[in-house]
Amino acid sequence: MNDVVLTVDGLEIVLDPSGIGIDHEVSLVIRQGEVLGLVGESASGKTTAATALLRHQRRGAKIAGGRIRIDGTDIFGVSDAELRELRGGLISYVPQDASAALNPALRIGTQLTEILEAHSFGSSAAERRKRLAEMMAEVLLPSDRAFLRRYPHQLSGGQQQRVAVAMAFGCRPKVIVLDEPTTALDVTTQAHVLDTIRDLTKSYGVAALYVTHDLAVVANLADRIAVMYAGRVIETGSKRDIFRQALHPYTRKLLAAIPDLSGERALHGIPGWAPRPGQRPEGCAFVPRCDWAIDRCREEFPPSEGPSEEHQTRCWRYREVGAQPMGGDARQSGRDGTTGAADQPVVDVRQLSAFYQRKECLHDIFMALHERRCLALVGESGSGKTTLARCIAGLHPFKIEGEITFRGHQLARDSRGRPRPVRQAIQYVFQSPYSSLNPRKTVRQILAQPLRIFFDLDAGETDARMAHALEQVALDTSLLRRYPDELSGGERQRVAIARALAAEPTVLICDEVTSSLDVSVQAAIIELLAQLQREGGLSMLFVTHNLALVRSIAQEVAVMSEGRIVEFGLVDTVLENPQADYTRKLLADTPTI
Amino acid sequence: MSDEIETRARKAARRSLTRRDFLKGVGATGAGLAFGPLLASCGGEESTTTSTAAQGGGGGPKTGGSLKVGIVGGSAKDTLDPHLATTEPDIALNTQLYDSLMGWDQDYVLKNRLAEEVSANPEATVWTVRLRPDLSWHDGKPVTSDDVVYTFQRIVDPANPLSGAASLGGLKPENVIKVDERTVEFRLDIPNAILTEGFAYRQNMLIPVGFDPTKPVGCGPFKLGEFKPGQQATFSPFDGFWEDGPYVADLTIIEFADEAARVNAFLSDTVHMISQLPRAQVTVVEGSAGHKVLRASTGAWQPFTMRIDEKPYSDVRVRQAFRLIVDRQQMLEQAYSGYGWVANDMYSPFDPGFPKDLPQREQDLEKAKSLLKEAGYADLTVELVTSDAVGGSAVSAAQVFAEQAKGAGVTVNLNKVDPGVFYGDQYLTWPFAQDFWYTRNYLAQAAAGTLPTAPYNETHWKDEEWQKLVEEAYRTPDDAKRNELVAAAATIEYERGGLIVWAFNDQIDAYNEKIGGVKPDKSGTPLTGFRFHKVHFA
Amino acid sequence: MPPLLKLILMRFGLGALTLFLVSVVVFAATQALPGDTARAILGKDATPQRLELLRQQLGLDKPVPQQYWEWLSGVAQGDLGDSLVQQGMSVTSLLRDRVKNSAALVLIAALVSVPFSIIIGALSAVWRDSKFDMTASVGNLTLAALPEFVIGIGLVLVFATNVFKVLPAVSRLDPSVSMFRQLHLLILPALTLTLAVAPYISRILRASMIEVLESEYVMMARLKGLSNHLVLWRHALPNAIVPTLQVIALNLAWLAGGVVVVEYLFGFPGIGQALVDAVANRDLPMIQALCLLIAGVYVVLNLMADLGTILVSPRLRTGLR
Amino acid sequence: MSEIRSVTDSELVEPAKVHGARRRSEWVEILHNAWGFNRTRVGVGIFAFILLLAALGPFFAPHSPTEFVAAPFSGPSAGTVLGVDYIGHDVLSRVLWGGRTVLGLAIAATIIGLVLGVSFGLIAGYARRWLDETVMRLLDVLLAFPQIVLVLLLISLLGPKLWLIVLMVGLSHAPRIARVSRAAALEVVQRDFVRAAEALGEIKPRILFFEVLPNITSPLLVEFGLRLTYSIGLIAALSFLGFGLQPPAADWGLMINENRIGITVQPWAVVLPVSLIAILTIGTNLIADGLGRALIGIERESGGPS
Repeated sequence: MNDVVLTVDGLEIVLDPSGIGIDHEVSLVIRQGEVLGLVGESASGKTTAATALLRHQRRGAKIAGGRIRIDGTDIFGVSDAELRELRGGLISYVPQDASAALNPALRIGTQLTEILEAHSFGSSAAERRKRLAEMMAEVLLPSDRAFLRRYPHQLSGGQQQRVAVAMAFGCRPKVIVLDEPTTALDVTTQAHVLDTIRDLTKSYGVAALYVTHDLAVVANLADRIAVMYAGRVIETGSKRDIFRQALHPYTRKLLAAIPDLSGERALHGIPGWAPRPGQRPEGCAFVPRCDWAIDRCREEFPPSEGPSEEHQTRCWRYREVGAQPMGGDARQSGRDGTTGAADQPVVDVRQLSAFYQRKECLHDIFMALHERRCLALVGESGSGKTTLARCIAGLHPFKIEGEITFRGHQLARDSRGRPRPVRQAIQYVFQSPYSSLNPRKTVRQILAQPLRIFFDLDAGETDARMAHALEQVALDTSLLRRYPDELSGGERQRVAIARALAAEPTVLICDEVTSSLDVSVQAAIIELLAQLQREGGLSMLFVTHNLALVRSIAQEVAVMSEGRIVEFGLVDTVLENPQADYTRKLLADTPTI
Repeated sequence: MSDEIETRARKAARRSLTRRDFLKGVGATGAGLAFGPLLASCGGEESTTTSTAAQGGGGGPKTGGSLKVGIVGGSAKDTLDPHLATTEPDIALNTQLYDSLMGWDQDYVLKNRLAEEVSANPEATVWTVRLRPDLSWHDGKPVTSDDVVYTFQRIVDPANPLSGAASLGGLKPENVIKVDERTVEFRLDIPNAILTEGFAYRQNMLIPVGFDPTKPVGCGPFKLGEFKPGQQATFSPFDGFWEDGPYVADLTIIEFADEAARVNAFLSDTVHMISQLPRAQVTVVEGSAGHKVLRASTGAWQPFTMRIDEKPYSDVRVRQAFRLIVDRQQMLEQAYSGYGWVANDMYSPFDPGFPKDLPQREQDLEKAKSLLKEAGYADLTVELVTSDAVGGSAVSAAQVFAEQAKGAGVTVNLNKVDPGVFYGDQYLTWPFAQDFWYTRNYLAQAAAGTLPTAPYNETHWKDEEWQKLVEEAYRTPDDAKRNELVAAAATIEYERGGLIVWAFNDQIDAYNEKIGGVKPDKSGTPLTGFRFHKVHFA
Repeated sequence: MPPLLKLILMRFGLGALTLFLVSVVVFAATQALPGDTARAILGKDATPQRLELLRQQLGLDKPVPQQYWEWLSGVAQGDLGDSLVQQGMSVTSLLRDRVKNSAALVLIAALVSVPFSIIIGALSAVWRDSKFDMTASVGNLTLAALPEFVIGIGLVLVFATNVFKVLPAVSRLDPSVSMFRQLHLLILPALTLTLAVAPYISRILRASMIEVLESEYVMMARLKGLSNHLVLWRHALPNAIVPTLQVIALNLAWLAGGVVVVEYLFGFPGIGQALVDAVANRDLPMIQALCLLIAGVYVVLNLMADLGTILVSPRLRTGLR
Repeated sequence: MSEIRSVTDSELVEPAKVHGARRRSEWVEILHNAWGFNRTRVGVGIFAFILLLAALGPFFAPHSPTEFVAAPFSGPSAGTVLGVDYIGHDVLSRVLWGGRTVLGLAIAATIIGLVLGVSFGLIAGYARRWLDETVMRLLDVLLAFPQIVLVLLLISLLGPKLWLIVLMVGLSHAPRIARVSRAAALEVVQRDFVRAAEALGEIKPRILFFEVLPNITSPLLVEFGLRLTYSIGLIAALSFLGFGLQPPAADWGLMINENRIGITVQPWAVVLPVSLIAILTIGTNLIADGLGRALIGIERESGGPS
């Protein structure tokens, strides 16, 4: 244990004026050269705990108790001046979004140099210049004067993140805190940045805390994993322990919710939602979503126990849970019916080019969506997948060329120009349910809109249809009186889907519908959509950047890059035997468990 | 003497002098201040400040000292051409430089000035004027009948008649005839018994042959020093002046656009006298050691004007009722802060023919109501057009009238319009409005405001019986006879006229105790009628 | 064309367009005035022949676009026509001194209020929720609420008439004396303007500074272990000032309007006073000139703020959006 | 991307209402939260006081506002507690009568400004492109005139009529309100529920009125408070300049104008209306500030994922 660099002991963080707890009894240990993955869904308190390692809290939160030692120094016990020495020197931080964390008014050279200056790293300006060149080399960025004179906005997202990484490693710290540093990046860029981080931590023997919501990322990077739920660390263990023999029901469910590129595991959502600070029940906060819960769980939070000192969990029934085998049913539901011969296409896109303002952004697209099929449209951000989906939905505000037909009828560019039956037949579900539901309308008003526009119904029938739509998405009619703000993210997306279903569409276009949701919720939505498509006989266009999801839902896949479709075919064929280089690269970069 | 001032003032109002409105803004209470010299205010009760007493000591007045006077307004347009003078600064400046054949003294009595003798034939068609001997201009040349002929021919030049022409009723240039070096004859086509008033008119001051306003040469008490239009002018005494004085060694007239600045300059002894003391400041000045208020009763007035050819005022009973509505004493106290004296629906109180024995009209709401009812206007609502252009106190008076009219069941809606509107196209067409006039004798006033030919007949007054009387009076050189005719005409207006003449306002100025020779001037011209040659240090 | 130059030219173009439209509005508005300019000039003396002659002289018989064009080209040459009220005087000559006076007044107010309010705003943000911040906040809120004439009358009551009598209640400059010898006359009006403007600038600076202080990059700067001094002055303040530039420009432009009431209140011989007089007297050429001048000040200040923003924010300066 | 980032921020969000009981609509929420600030309460207290004074004052006025009770500028005495004004009206009575116009006109002008401004702003924000450009460019031109100058320009054209002044003050607010509502609308228009309504083929007026407008009420609420403050100041300033209400109307702004000359002799006639205008504008500004703070608070709260 002598190589332990960082110990966190009983950390308590609360909201400032109210005193409501965010994090409780957080205890962690990281050794030299080790990467600890801190995993949790939204509102689990992971970022709050991570910044506490630098004795920093955002406004509105404060550290209320516990102890943090870094390399023997109690960081709560040092003066402000000493703390400044520690920050950036002994322990450094890589932010989630480098584009926001780099000062837009300062050149990156200045921002990189100042950390060296602040910690008197190197005894002369020349030495610091040398170190700066090294730092840039470490993150595979050029270190010429012209590059260093750039402002942050003149760099790409990946470059910005590398600058942030370089900065964090600049003074050779002992501990580095990485706060979801790749969440904002495309998979390809993410893969490169992760590689860089991995190399640097290993080569400098830095102890790293890697905060993320993405277990798949951790699987590739971390040595050990700590899982947080509702402000508590509920399981810690080596990567192997966690993936092979998770002891906490939450960890297990979380793993089951991760989409699997190989298609060997079925996808399972976790019902319900994670409680936010202030709404957490007594006892174990996971109880409402847990299949194993017993009365004791509701009354008392269990102590940290486990089969070994390394593998600890906080569950009264961890032995029984651990005794269950991991993993589950193999085949994926979405792939049923893949084999049937394709019917006439419902939507046929021919030689489509689309423009953003005056610039062409989609080139020469041919694509067909067949009856009762789900087509996954995959691509990185900026590949044009959403634009294509919107062209089909009649939502693209700029010029398009070529033709889109629906059951043989040419479609107008603008949905307003399309006849009512067509508007009704093609429904669109938006990426973010936080944006696609009018916060000033109740669920009832939201669902009533398509019914009013497309059908001439009396009040009773309207109510019946609304009830039916909610039932289809597994929601209760009691939600009708609610406003979107009163719903969880998953519920909102279900309402958005219900709105689309209320129009009784033939074609459902789902645009990244799960990307703003937690994995546990994402899995549930995917399950729901797959079921609806299968049982409702819908034709579905499923747009996503996450290749891993494709197996779970689609029968056909189109891969897009830079405004073109680079590969098109049956899911199994494409994923198992990709033809295009781009597809291959995408497959390689997608993190998997 | 002052009808031309009014004409000019109205024009000025119409064009709305910037400065004037500035004052208006500074204090609505400032009443007639806006019009500077023109709008006098007057003391109904006897003037409290007997300024004459202050310097009345034995022996002759002391000479020497620099007199500084603060007056209202002034602009880049200030002129030193006496025949074009319009504003208070114009008149103040020109009064120092020039003089006229005749003039009103401080008790509003017509006196000879440059004229030694003025006489007329019995028909009042030929007037003979003889100049005083030994008069001289500032440049030393003697004042001769040539100058008189030049002056009056310039004023009545038909190609470009100047403001004074109207006061000389029908005089033609070729009829001004030099008789000898000191004597001039004025031959009129139509009789004019009051041509003397024209000689006293301030815009008819004498100028030398070949007059150049940029190098002003006059025969007044002071010679011009430095002149900055809109700011100030300095003067030095003219030794050859015919009357006593000037006593001071030099004179500076400073123009203040701003009321408060003027008062401050006075209270801080930067200037010795100021014109147009705001009524609100009277108590301040009275309470301040060494400073005195100069309050002069005048014959200036701000009537309500009812058009007798417009309903409902075409009914004489309505006009009578409206006159009975007015509680003159209250109006005087509220609108003029008491600085004035109650009037009796007739103008020209200083005219020898003014009927003093007619009963004072008092408020009688019951009678007013019954008159209105008789006339069929029981629930009358009328609009009273008022404006700051008439003077700030006019708006106040209008408010008082509106309030008093409630008692007679008459609703009076005030329509306060901008100066430019009031004296704009609709001037003289307002059915019920206000106006202002300065001290003037009856016939001159009638010629300006009540005769059908008068340029400012606001009430559209037309009455054959009255008109005959007035026209006859014009032709009557005999004073007693003319006074009888005037009295008869005034009585007709008292009974059925369209004017509500409710008060004559005081002129309120202020002066420093250090100076003497200051006397209230009934004409309404501020500061001893601007006769600064009479002022001396105590 | 380099993007930066293009951006700057575009701003200039927009400014010129706005100015042009302003001139159209001013001209159209005054043209729409009911009534007859010629009659307004001649007043009661008007005879049909003289009216006709004057209309010809004034060009009132020409088509409106031509009148506009002639007016505009006159304006471009500094000829704003003659005052209707002070006849024979050109608007330009009447306004010359007044513009100088107002400019001095506004300049003094700006030179005092801008640095003062920036300091107050920055300190309030840094010492957020401290006593200082609370006091400044209440003070700002109060002053921002008060109409400028209320502030002015308050100052007059306190410093000139009823409490202390240390400063003149009226600021009538003597045109024959240099302004520097009459600076005491400018104290109260300038103070009124300062108090009316400062709260806006300091509030916006406080808000923008707080936003910046809560930004990721300031957090990052702290987590890098930089000294407070560096964090505040290198990382925070420059970013906080940028959005404030516009507000400063707006407020300086507002001063040009604020002088209307303040000059009237203090009898200060500037353009504001001139505008009130001109409106009361319907002196059209004067109103046209003043409105154009004040709107021009706004457009120019805005343009300067735009250019300033471009120059101090790298994102705009390097032209990459 | 912002959605993802905000997930972590949401850890810090106060547990307001999310999955709890029925939540009130947002503006009620804002009012409620605003009430939590002392300043709002003081502001509301002041506003209520002035409102009551204006509404009920006339019933308590010892005299009619146009009645003459003493010699001009007489100081306080038994019958006239605060003395009389330049013409002899009772100062107290005029003060009690004089709030109605200030408040009434200011509120009317603000509403007019709001209606005009919101209409322009919504149309510009939703239409975008050339219509947006045109509308905003024209409003920019109006914006180039300081409000008081704009109103004076219009007065010089049409004369100081009361309804006109209200309209003009409203109009002078319009470009500023239009900017605020356009900015708010632009943000809303980009959200997907508007796209969703468009995809369904909803007609434009319904989209503007039912989708966009309800989402910008909160900033408009704050704007209303702010504009009301300025309306009061502007209308009082116009009366003060002599272009507003005309005598014999009892109006605080006019009172200041009329009695300023007597400030040393009878200060009450000036001090009282000035003070009342001052505290009224302070009151409305405090309310606006409280609302603004509440709005920022709410935005931060629900700003979680949106």
